[in-house]
Amino acid sequence: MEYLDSLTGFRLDGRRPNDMRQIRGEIGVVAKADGSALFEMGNTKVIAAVYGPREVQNKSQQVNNQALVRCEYSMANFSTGDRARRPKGDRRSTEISLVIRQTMETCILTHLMPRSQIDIFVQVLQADGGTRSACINAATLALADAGVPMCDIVTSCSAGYLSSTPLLDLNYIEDSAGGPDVTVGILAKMDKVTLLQMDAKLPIDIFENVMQLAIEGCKAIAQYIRGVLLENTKQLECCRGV
Amino acid sequence: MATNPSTYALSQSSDSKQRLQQRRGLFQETEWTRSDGRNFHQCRPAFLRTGAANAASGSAYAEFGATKVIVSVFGPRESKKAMMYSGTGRLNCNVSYTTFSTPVRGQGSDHKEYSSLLHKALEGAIILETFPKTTVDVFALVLESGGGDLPVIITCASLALADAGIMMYDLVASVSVSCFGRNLVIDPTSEEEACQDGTLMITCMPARNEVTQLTLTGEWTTAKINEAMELCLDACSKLAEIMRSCLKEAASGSS
Amino acid sequence: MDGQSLPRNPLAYPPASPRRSLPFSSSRPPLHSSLLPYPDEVFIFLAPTAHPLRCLALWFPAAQPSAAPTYSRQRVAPPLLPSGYCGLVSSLRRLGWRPAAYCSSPPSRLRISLSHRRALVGSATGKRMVGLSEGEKRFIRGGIAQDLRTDGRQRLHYRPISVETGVIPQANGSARVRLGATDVIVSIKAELGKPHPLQPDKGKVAIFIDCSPTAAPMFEGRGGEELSTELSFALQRCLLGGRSGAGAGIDLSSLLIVEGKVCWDLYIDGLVVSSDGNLLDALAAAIKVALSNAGIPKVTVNLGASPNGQPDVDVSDEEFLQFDTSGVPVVVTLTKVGKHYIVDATSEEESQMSSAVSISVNRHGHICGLTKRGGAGLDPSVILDMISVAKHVGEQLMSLLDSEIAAAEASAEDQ
Amino acid sequence: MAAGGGEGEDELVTPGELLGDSSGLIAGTGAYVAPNGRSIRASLAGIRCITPAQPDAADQRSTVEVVGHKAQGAVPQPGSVVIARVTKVMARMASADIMCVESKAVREKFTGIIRQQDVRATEIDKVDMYLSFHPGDIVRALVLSLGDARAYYLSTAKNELGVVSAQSIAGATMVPISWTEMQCPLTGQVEKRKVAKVD
Repeated sequence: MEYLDSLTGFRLDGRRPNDMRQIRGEIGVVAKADGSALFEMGNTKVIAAVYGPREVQNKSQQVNNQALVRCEYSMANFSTGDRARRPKGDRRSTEISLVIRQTMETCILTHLMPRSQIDIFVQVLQADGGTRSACINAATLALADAGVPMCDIVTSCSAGYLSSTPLLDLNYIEDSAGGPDVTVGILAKMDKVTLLQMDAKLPIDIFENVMQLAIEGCKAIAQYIRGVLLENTKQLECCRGV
Repeated sequence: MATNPSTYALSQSSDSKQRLQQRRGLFQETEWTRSDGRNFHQCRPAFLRTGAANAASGSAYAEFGATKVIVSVFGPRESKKAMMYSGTGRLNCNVSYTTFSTPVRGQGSDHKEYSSLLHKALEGAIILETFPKTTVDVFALVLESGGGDLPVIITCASLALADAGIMMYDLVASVSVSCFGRNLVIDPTSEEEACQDGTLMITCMPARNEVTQLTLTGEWTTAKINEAMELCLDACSKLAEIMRSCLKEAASGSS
Repeated sequence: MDGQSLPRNPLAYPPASPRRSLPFSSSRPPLHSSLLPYPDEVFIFLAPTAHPLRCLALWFPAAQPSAAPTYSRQRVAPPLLPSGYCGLVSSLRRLGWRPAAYCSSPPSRLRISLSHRRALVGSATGKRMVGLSEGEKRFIRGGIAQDLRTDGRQRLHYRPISVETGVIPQANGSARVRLGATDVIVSIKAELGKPHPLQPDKGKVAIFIDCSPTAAPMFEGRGGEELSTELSFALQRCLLGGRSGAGAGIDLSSLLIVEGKVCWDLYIDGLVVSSDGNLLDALAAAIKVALSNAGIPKVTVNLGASPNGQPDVDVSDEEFLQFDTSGVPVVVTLTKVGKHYIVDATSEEESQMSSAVSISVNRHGHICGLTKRGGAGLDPSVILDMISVAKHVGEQLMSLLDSEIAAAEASAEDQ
Repeated sequence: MAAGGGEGEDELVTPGELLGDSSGLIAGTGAYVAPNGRSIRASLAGIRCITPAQPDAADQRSTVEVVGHKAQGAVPQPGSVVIARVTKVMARMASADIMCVESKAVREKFTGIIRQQDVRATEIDKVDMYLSFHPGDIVRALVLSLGDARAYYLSTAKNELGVVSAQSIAGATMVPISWTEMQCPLTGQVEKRKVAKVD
């Protein structure tokens, strides 16, 4: 299976190695949620909703000097190619919920809202590779929409290494090709890496520039997300006639 | 008053599958007698008894033809820890089938929605304000599934609640009717239910003439719905007579 | 499409007004006129944006009752304010309260006009319904009794409905339906399967509904399980007809490939993305639109290969045969609040329901399914009355959906 | 519709049966007024008995009651006096299992808590819970309110409320000697309790 056309240098879906898929963000898709957002990266479509800060449900988990961040990742039955009944608590979604929670926890100023709870619910409508990154971007947008104080916006992107060239933002086919898959989550302005995951093996120097490529991707997404938030705030202001 | 059941249920063994196809053709003509000899508008003989399980606050046993159900009521007792505070009482229903209740062993698990249907049928009839913050548990167990299981469960559960001394606006009686082409067949057996074109089930409070639950599948015209509802409501009032006499006999018997 | 069918009003805050409603519920005083015994003069003030209380209505005995009731909504300088109240009004002004309306000797049943109240109420209900106060409950019941619900609709009037098809490219057919704030997605996938032994001449249809936690925090983990199974069974009862397949909305025999051996298994998956009441109708409409958008691949069977075993079937992925959805019914849920019943209830109105009847009506006006949920008993005559109303409303909804489907198909062609 | 049957005293009724008209009768326990406001119907299965109104009572209508042969399990109501066994004593409250409600035993235990401020009527802030109750004591208490999701709120702030019987360390049933002390008959050892005045 040839992932990179040796003559033209294009990938299977016509992108160049360091091209990102078409990304689109939309704010306020769920009326009843405090904050909600839809994020699309190519065919991967994810909806995130934020409820909180609100009263802690079971007092045993209550933290008395900061907010408790909880996250649940769930995939729709129709999200992948083959239709499979997805039980709620399977291992993969628990692991991804944990990853998203840890990533978002670093950027939320939890000490401002002690003894409260913030729920982040992420629903994958369509999975075409890079669902983890799309979820984190959607969660960031939803938290901003919910007015939760954050030190910086977190963006995430994935990159891989196939037929000896680093590829940015893998889709499902490239992801399941068995090659390495590096997922990076960074705080855009503070330039700190909050999430770094890689499976399969890579020599250090190749890993270096694959990660660098992913960080470039995250920066581009951060710029796009800032644009969306700015646009949304402008819209709010003109509605309020200030 | 309580006649013992005389009908037998056609077992569903594999060789009877051809007979089932052949019988389905038979149902389409207008005049045919039902497998247990009843005419279209005749219910199965009802046998009702309260006080079937003495461990429960109240219990009842019902036998409608081949369908045998036992319901025991516990409570009002403390709600489970996880429950939120609720100003009025709470009803918790659970319907389960024994593994040997259905002809093909283990088919009982595909009636998972009966518990929530039973809950919806009874919640309109119980005065929940009389036991605030506590819960009444209704556990129904189907010993043998001979068709029309849900109506029998609801009727038997309402008898068990009355036996437990829970305050109720009225008893709850429930009857279902199946439709084959033009004609309506009341209180169907499982064999008739397997090839019915549609079904209508009514749960009502007979003395107050109020319908607490109504479910209907298949294609009906309004006129046919009206006719079926009349049929079921008057069957419910007859059934209520049997329930009241059973309760009175139990009360006079024990006091 | 904001679906704002009400006249734009200069004063009106948009529904998405102050972003963060404060943690404690922003209860607003009930403006239900039946509480005002003798309102001579009413001044309505809008709160400064951050104030928890959204609006304040001050009643005054009018200095001298003017004959004709004047009702002005522009910036109001209270002309003939009784002397005692000037101080109060000016101090309110300093605190940032802005006068929004003035009505002298209003009619006994003061019902502030909708577009204006939307300004007061629109932003006041806040996003999260943290339990309705007693006043709000009476406000809702009173509104329904007067055929004037909190968001301006009549009793038998639907919220603005928006339909998109083909939202899930990987599925055979999909649709997204937004009914006010309720938002559901349905996808249809067809896979090869073996017919049921008892019904060898029919395909199989399975309906699964899933409540996503994004709709409400209580759907987290297994919380949404009970509601999902209830919705699935109600939809199965309305769409699949009797056990013998008569009256089924979906023609099962068209799913057959080889009798007894191979047929199409149709998986209908629904997902509730955002819930603001009336989920069953939204899901049923989404299923109908998704079916119209569904394409079942053409199939060529060569029986010769293995007479007894599985005949091998090759599925062509170019030509698709469209699904005939004329027989698919629509579901109309009538919710009874007080003495009247309404269509398309929001979640606040559903919290006030005493009983609800969901009726599925098909194109020929026949009833294909009926479920009475909710506790309180209903007189049989009321149920028959509801059925006739549902048939009438069902036709309107059916025509609305057909036009939406046609529009979606037209836009799909020219893409 | 099942009519109420004859006028006789010990006449058996079942839930839903019409008992009479609200113009002539008041609904007592076991009966309720139907939403249309006129007819009174039974809500229990049992014997209907009509008690004429007292001559001086304002409302001259007699009350109809249904006495159930198997009464509904007792449920703690605000204002009912209950007997409970103390299970745990903490600094600010004691938790107890309610065993019977107004002389009727409950089938399964209900949980109640006695808060520090409800132990006695005088100097409520200087109450020492450990000197008022011990796990295992039998307490007569008044149900203050339905409390929260987990427990009812009980109070022993009256003379006839408090510890009814307690076991001493030596194991004998102690004898109350004052409203704050009980003595063990075997060892003569005095223990502090909030004692109920039982006549």
